[in-house]
Amino acid sequence: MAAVHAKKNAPSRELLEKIFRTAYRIRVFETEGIKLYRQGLIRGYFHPYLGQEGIATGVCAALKEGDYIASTHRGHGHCIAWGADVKRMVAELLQKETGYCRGYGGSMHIADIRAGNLGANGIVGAGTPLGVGAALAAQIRGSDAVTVTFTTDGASNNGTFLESLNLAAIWNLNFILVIENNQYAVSTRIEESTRETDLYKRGLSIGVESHQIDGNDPLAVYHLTIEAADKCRAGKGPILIEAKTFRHMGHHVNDPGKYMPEDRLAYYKARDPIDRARNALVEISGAEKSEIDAIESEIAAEFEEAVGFAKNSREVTAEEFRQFAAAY
Amino acid sequence: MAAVHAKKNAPSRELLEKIFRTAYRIRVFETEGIKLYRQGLIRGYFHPYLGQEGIATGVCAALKEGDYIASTHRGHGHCIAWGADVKRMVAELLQKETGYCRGYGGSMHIADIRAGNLGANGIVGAGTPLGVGAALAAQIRGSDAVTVTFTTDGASNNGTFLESLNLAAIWNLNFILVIENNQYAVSTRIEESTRETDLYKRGLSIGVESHQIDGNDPLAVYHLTIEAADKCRAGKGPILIEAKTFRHMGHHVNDPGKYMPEDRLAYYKARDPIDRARNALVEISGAEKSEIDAIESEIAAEFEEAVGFAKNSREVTAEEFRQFAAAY
Amino acid sequence: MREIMYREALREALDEEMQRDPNVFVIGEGIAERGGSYKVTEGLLAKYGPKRIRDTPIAEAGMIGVGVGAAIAGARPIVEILYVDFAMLGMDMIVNQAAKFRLMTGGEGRVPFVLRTQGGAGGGVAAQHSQSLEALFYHIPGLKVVMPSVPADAKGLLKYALRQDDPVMFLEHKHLYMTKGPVPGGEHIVEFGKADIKRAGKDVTIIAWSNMIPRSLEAAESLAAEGIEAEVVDPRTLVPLDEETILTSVAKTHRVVIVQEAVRRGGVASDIASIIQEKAFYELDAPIEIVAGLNVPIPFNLELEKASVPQKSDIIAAVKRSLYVPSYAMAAE
Amino acid sequence: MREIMYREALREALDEEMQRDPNVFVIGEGIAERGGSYKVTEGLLAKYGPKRIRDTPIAEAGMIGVGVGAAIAGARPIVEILYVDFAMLGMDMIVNQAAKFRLMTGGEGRVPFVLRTQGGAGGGVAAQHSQSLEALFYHIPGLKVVMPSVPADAKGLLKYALRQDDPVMFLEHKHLYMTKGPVPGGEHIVEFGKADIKRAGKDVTIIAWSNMIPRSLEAAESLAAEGIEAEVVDPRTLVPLDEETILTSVAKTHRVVIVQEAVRRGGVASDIASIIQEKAFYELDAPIEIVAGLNVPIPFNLELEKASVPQKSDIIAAVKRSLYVPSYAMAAE
Ligand SMILES: Cc1ncc(C[n+]2csc(CCOP(=O)(O)OP(=O)(O)O)c2C)c(N)n1
Ligand SMILES: Cc1ncc(C[n+]2csc(CCOP(=O)(O)OP(=O)(O)O)c2C)c(N)n1
Ligand SMILES: [Mg+2]
Ligand SMILES: [Mg+2]
Repeated sequence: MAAVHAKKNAPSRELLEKIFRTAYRIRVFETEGIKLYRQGLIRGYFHPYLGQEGIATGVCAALKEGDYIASTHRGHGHCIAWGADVKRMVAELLQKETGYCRGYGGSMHIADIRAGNLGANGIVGAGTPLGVGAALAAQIRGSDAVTVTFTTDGASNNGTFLESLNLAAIWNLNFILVIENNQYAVSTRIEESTRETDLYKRGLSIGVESHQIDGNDPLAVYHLTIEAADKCRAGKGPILIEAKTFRHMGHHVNDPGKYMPEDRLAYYKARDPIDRARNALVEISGAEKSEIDAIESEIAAEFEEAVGFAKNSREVTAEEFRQFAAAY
Repeated sequence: MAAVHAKKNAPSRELLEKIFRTAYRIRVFETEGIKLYRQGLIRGYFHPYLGQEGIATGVCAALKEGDYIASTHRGHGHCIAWGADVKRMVAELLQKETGYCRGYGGSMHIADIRAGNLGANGIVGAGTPLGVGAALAAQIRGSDAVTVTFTTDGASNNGTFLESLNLAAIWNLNFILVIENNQYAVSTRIEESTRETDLYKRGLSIGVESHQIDGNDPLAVYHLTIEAADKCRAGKGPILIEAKTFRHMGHHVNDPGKYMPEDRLAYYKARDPIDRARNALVEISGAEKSEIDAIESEIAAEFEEAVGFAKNSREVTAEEFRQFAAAY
Repeated sequence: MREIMYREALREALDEEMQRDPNVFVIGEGIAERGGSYKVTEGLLAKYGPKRIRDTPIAEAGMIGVGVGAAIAGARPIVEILYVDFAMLGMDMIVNQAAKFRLMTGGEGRVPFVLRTQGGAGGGVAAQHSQSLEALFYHIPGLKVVMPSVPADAKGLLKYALRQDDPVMFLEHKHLYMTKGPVPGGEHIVEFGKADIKRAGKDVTIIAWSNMIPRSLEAAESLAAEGIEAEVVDPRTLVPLDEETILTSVAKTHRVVIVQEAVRRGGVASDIASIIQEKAFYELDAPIEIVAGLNVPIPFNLELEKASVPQKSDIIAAVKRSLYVPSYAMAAE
Repeated sequence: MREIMYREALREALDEEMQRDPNVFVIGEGIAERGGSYKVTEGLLAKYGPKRIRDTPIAEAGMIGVGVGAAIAGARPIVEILYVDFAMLGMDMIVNQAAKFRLMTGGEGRVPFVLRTQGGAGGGVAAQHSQSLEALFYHIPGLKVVMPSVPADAKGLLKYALRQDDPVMFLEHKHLYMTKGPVPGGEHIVEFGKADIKRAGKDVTIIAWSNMIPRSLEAAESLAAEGIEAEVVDPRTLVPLDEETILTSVAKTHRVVIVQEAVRRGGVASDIASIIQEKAFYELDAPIEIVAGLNVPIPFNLELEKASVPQKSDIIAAVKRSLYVPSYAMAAE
């Protein structure tokens, strides 16, 4: 999670590789995870981050150790970008004791508390007040830590959006709200949910510096987040970033997503964040195809290993769980 | 409540007198009501509308029979402007069976359901979804009725504001949200609650036509509401009106309001809505002082009569109440 | 009699009532084109149009509040909340507005509002999508609380709900939507406050609702094989509660097991137990047994999820404890 | 021992804990300069500054959520909600976030969060400002529920709350703030889960909490004049509940009256009754009596408000019914 600072026009190889690795790791996790789901190894809800990887990747690369993130119901990408151990993530999805939440949480609650990832959330919009709270805690203990809450277009019509961003504003908190505007809430188009689809304007209306950006461009997201975090640490927070993006498939694994127009999908697939991260690495730093291949194989192998780890892990027993429950 | 339409620059005597009468009736109700409170005849909360009369007066004069209003915790003024019987209002505050709510509601829940006043509300912000709901009901039954919710600067930072105004917008409802921005929430200055004190901008940010107006000018409020209601009935709703105003005293009867700066108070008292309504009647329609005096005496007498009525009314008995409760 | 699914029965009720009364309309997330997550509203958009079947943004407080406002203004809204867990976002509108409006207006204002939602554990949807929260609504005077267990009740109770004037929390169960059962053709209405004896028996009274009815009936079958005849009473509506039917059954069996999926602490089962011990103290030959969920949020892991809510074996054990079947009696306490 | 007011005792607890732990801070409406509606936080702004004592806009969901988030991130927030009724606006944050976070994170995440608020009827503040809603929180696993009745408990329990790691619903009563009582000087801490016998007696066990403690003690005095010695047990914390002390008292008196201000249906009293009948079935010589609020929202009219919540005479009557004092026994049921 250590931020790799870089001038806007001369990103380092290190940064570009880090960004590509993260984005690709998310892509593999989701693609392979869906296979595990289809095999019946994963139950419950699974909301893939496919197509949106540029946002978590760019944002998290810009943050520092000690910072916090809070996530959404579509939280695997944020967790990975934050540096989580893929082994423990797969174990969580496979409801194993070695998972981040001992198998009590699952996909919708995946978290990495010790590292400052406050977790995914099954309640749309709930991550915003929680993130503002983390930012408040940091301010109270005199830390310059920044908190990012990833939120969604859907959550922007929910009361928590207004209430918590307004609190962050009046308290000048080191808080960045990243709206992942993928333009759908399940099958509902954003145009059906609000007249003003430029969501960043809501930040402006309560005096919060607000930006709109192409969420499929991880490098641009990175640079904007660096700026935003710097401003926060200089006492000029909070900041709102609306990152436009699109899902590559339906809302969850079992949603065929038939309602998503093919031309829009094609448009966004032509701007695939993984391709852009890869291209940046190749074009700006001159990475060789063989190097790219090596990275990709390495990440694929890492996932395979994680599956093995998870499969070999045990589940918490009912008896152990009853003991845990006794504290309630 | 029948709207008296009038050209902007030539308001009729009828309209001007109606506006003055309403504003003055509210002023008397609150001033005399506070005395009853101090005599111990009224218990619980009593939030006077003193200083804000221009808003309810102007808005309600612009509405029609069949329209709806929903009010705030500071709801006497709206109730009177909507045409309520002062007798039954005083009876309600005196917890009598002849009150609008049989003495079950009191000041914070005073309502006149049959006439379309959905009532005051003890929960700041709650009137907004309720009003939007009434507008939705009207739309569903094909009526062109308009609903106005009176809300407050304090409520603008609450989630219900965003959620319900947004619903009204996507459904193009005949809904007008009137923010009575008196710049305080109890002792908290608006500047402490939000960075952007121009509250109408929040409407703009979600695509709602929004206006700011001097709430102490009842005639201006009237004209703007006429326009807004016409637009709604033409399918161009909802509309937001931020009416700036100031209380003439503390938050409730027992709040000395020491925190209100004297110069601000003087500024607003110099723009007293009652004076402006009276002046308009005198200056535009040439009403005589004797006519004004007659109106004022009439309204004072009406209040006296209402007090007599209320005092002579009985309370619901515990036994009757238990019977009522049996349905629960 | 024809057999249809629980969700079809609900759809029939909506369809018939929308046909009958133009004031009935439905709002919710993904209920129009998509037909709702559990397909209850499927086909209604085509039939009744976007005015009366409309999608909402993700704004539970707003949509519940708007529903309450519409009801106050004389419409008959049904607000569908995807999971009962999300109703927590609209609790102010439920508790402080819908439930209290009638009283606050001196009886003048009424709120013919129906909130349809579903609860219960199953399928690994974890802590925020698995709760059984009926006790929260049960405690708020002014709300009716309905929990149908079979398609016929689902239909008849929903139709009744849409014809009366107080706010109704209509709580379905995610596991019941695809279950089938007989539903009479033609007009079929089930009044509130009438318990249904889902199985007659003489040895013990099992009181259960919603998804605990099928589970209790399975337990009763197994017990019958051992010669124990359980009477299974389904209140169907928790508010109003049919105390009479319950007390009559207790007077016959003298032993009571109450089964709820919700957590043990502060659940509706406790309240029913408190009523029985008060009104039928001398009828009881054994402590009232409560079989309920563990006092803990529901975990994701499927085995642990199962361990968190009552299973058939738990019901059987409780019945045997209440009958002092040796070896079970030991386990009591 | 020195006598101080309930609100002073709370203020001392806040002051001492803020002094001790820089992570403790308070947010709420009008709590800073104005010192809070009940003056509990008066003087703290001057002492601890605007960083740790801060006013909020009217945004209950937001402020509760922000408090929960701060707690997760290691601070020790106290969120003051003016009326427990308004906590309904933040129910999602209480029920779905604060209470579940520990489980959802496999036990890793903790939420040292305290929500201070007040409930209860009195003074004609009507339906939306008079509720007793402890049963709602009681039913949600993961929350602790604290209801102090006297200044010493208020202080000691609040200090304890600020030193443990689970979310606490700290429910005060609007009528108690100005009541006085002895509070030990120096460090005074009251652990959760320890009931206090506020009056010893042998004939009947009265279980009550919060404002029903003074009322029950008055009733007990009157009963003593008639030769009936009531034992008044104050659980102080409803979660965790000290079952042992309750069952010990029941084993001594064999008669139980539970008094709650909240409405009868689905209240905590029902749950305590269900526990007693389960665990002390053979000890009971009479049905457990529950004295509780009417099942109706609280009306504005002062006489009707009074009729809606338990009065001293109701408690006395229930005790006499449970003792089969002739003429009262008739009234039973
Ligand atoms: C408060 C709440 N309401 C409804 C849901 C059900 N739900 C889960 S995801 C979702 C759509 C979310 O859309 P959006 O917020 O835009 O996020 P996206 O799925 O597009 O990432 C809905 C309605 C929920 N989880 N929480
Ligand atoms: C949800 C909610 N929170 C807090 C309160 C307590 N309260 C009553 S009035 C008030 C201040 C309201 O200020 P504003 O909304 O600006 O209205 P005004 O009193 O200025 O008319 C507060 C905090 C309440 N009634 N409801
Ligand atoms: Mg979306
Ligand atoms: Mg104000």
